[in-house]
Amino acid sequence: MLMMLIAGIAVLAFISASAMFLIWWERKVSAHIQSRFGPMRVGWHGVLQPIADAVKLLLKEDIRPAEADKLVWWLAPFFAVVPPVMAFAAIPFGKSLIPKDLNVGILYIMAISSVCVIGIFMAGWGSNNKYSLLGGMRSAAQIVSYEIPMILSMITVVMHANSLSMQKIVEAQSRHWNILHPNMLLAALVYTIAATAEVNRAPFDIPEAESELVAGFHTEYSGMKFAMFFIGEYTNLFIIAAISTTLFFGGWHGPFLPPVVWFLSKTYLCIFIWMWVRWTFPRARVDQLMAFAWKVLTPIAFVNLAITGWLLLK
Amino acid sequence: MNTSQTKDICTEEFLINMGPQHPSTHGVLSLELKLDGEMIRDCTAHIGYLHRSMEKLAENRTYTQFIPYTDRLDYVASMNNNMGYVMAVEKLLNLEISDRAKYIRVIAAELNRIASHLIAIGTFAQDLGAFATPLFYCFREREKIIDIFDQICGNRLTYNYMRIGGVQFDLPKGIDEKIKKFIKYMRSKVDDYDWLLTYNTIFLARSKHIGLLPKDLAINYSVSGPNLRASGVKWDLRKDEPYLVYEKLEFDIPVGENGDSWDRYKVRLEEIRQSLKIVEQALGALPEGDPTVKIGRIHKPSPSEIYLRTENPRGELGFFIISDGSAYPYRLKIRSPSFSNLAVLPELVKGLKIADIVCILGSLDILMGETDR
Amino acid sequence: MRTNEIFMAIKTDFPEVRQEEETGAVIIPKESLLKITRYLKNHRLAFDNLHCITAIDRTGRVELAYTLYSISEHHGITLKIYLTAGEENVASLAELWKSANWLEREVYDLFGVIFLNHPDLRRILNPYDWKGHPLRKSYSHPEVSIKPRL
Amino acid sequence: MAVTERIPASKLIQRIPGGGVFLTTSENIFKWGKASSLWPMTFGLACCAIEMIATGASRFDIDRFGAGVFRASPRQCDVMIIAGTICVKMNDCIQRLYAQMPEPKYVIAMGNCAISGGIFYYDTYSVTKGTDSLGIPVDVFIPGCPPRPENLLFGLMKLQEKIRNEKDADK
Repeated sequence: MLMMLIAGIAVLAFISASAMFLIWWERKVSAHIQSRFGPMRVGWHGVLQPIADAVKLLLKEDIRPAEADKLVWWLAPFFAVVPPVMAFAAIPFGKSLIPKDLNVGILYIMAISSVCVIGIFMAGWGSNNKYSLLGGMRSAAQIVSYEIPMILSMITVVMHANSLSMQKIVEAQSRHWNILHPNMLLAALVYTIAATAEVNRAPFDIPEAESELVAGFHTEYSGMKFAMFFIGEYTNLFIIAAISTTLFFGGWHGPFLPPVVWFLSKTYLCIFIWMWVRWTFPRARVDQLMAFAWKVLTPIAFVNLAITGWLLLK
Repeated sequence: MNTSQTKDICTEEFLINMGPQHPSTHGVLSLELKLDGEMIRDCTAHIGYLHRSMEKLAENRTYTQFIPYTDRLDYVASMNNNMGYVMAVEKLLNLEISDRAKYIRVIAAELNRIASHLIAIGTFAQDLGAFATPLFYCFREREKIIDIFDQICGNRLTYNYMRIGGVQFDLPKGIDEKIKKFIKYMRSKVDDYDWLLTYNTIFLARSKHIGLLPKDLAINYSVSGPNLRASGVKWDLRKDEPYLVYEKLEFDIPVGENGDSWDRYKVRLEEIRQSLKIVEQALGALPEGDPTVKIGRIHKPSPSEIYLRTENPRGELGFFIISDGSAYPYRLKIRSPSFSNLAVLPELVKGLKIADIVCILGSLDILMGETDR
Repeated sequence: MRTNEIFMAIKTDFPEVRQEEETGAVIIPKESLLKITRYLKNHRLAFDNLHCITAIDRTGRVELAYTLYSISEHHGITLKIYLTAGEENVASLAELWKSANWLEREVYDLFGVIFLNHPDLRRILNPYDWKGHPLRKSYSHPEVSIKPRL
Repeated sequence: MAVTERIPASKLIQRIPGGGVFLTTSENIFKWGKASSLWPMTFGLACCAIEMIATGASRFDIDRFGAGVFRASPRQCDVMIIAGTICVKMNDCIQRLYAQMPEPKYVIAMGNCAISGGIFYYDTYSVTKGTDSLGIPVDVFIPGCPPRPENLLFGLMKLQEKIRNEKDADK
């Protein structure tokens, strides 16, 4: 029991540290992409900027709109933060560094991470504001339609490692990483696109579209509730990066350095790619996004599944 | 609220207010949208949130005192506004200005056209969701033009550089090397935009065939400037009614095919290249002489009325000035291009989605200071 | 096509038009506005673009100056109408040129000229509950400063 | 619509008798946090808005001071930079926006028009003469027409200074 407690506290400490680091890193990466400096004055190179943001958000007055749906409004931020934190239970950081090696690891993570769409939808409905309602509706449609290609691309990996548990998937890639197989490369591509939509980032950030819906589903949230959405988004980003490293880039496998360092460096490399994509691409429109999911990604994922099956049974 | 009833599914339209404070309404414009889900059924535009009563004010200012106010009309292309107003008053006084002043005016106006188009392209890309990166690239180039203007007339945005009968200062010493260096730098940057934005698949998917403005509808709404040329009408005042020294300079008019948002963006991008060519030729043919003004600042034109229009980056800016012999204009009407360009919006938007109205508004390149006067 | 040739072309079909001396604008009576503008639009003169409507508050009358241009024929003309002080109302050109819709609303907002059967004649620049028509010479907002005689 | 009466946030923090040392340092941390992460609202009215964007752009990067996150919804921003001429039609919109902002909020009046109506003070019927006449308390006035980006940055630093040495942290 004590071991579980220590593991839990360690994971929680890691999550908040990585969320803080990601917020700072995103602002610096986006600044340098736009040939400017980003936060500089708050601590050395703006390192204390996320802490300042957190302190300020703590002190903000918490406004609830008059006719808001009180319970739904109050619960929404928790639904946005708790699922990504729960998903950390099955992430393999190292050889034995895994909070709980579930034998249904990948299935558990997928199930949990699709719960946070309910949080966004509740935020959209609860804040009694037309813009956030539109944002909530869009997020529901988008995330549901991107679950299917994401799961299909995961199944191709599971077929290779013939086990759902994350540790076994990583061990299956001890000789060479999954990404080197051609059909795995295609699955990785489909996964990356679907994961971007899953987390409402970059070309698919229509639920909180800045230029159309003012601030999307969290228009009415201020202070700590808004910070919860902010942290939820970055923890979710870490989750999908961790899953992509475990599935395609050989988890914690690597020559000299200890496994944890390999795992974290690969994950943060994936996160950098997502940040890079976010600050360069325009946003897709709602119906183009849906058409792309159903007409392009899902067929490719099915074909890829068939090819993997044929390859394995050959 | 009509509710279309199909069997038992009942959808209801709801009213949404893209109010005066909205990230992508380019200033204080309020759009009232009647939405059926994401589909826009009807859109009415409410303007006047920046109505600063310029025309009432003009009746209490002498001709020279009104020049700084023209900077604040289309505050992104102040040089062109100054030039339009000052040429109208010169026509009223039928005053001849020195050749060097004409060339300096053309150089300043074309440089400001580039700066204005850069902002138009930057905000258009931002409205399509490429958050801030293209905008800050365009602002980085615009800062170079602003440095040139800073050196010429000492201000960043509201230049107040032109006077009735010439310009305020002569060009400073090393300015033509700086402009030549800028032209070379800008040419490579425009190719970058072509490579970065124009043929990007998401950018194309979002702006191609959105907001189709047919040729006759554009003329009927008296749309002008790049929006008209994007619909295939080859009409540019600098070529069709040449003023200053435009007939001596050789440049061509980019024209789009089917008048959608992408064409409007492409026409503006091409116009930057043409303006660079104009500035280069004008700089080469700059005559000697003294462009500054020697006559007094109080002008009392004989009672008459004139209407003069010039080619602004956003369209045709016209000044209808009626003088009654005193030092104050009796009536000064400003025909602003954004006013008519904006009138087209409700027509283009029916049946499209919210993301498209933001795209069309960005491509029409509206500026509220000029619309509301 | 100089303005006099255009004026001659109109004069032949509508004898009641006069030409203003120094500006060369064509003065037409208020009643025949719709007839003449429809004629100008569909005639080979092809005035397809109502560029702008200017209202001038002269003593005892309000002048409306319609600036018409033709993109295909590269020429333009200014029509003028004198509205005597009592009844400032004139037919709306909204169904001929769609740009007239907003231009007329602006003239109504700032001058108070009523445009008959205009699609939706409301104020456009001032708040909808604004009293008075600001650009009239008689409208003097308290803070309007008295111009020094120059 | 009268501006809703402001509830000072510090009333919620009771002073523990004798716990001075801990509280003063936390007081400083609160003030430092509020000062170094001022999220402005994208609220450009006229010419000063273009200078505000230029300040946010790459050359005069406002993000260096932690104020680069331009939030569109009034709920998530702390400072309202009124950049441009306030017209009569825009009055109650500005007051409503100010009322919607959560409590520790500050106002920067950028440009002469926001301070006193600027060059539109005389002979205009439709311009409100400055933000104060709207009943909105302004923290920093930045003169200029439009003020250069350096002025806006200096104004922001002045606001940060003001937040740092607020006496009883009533905001």
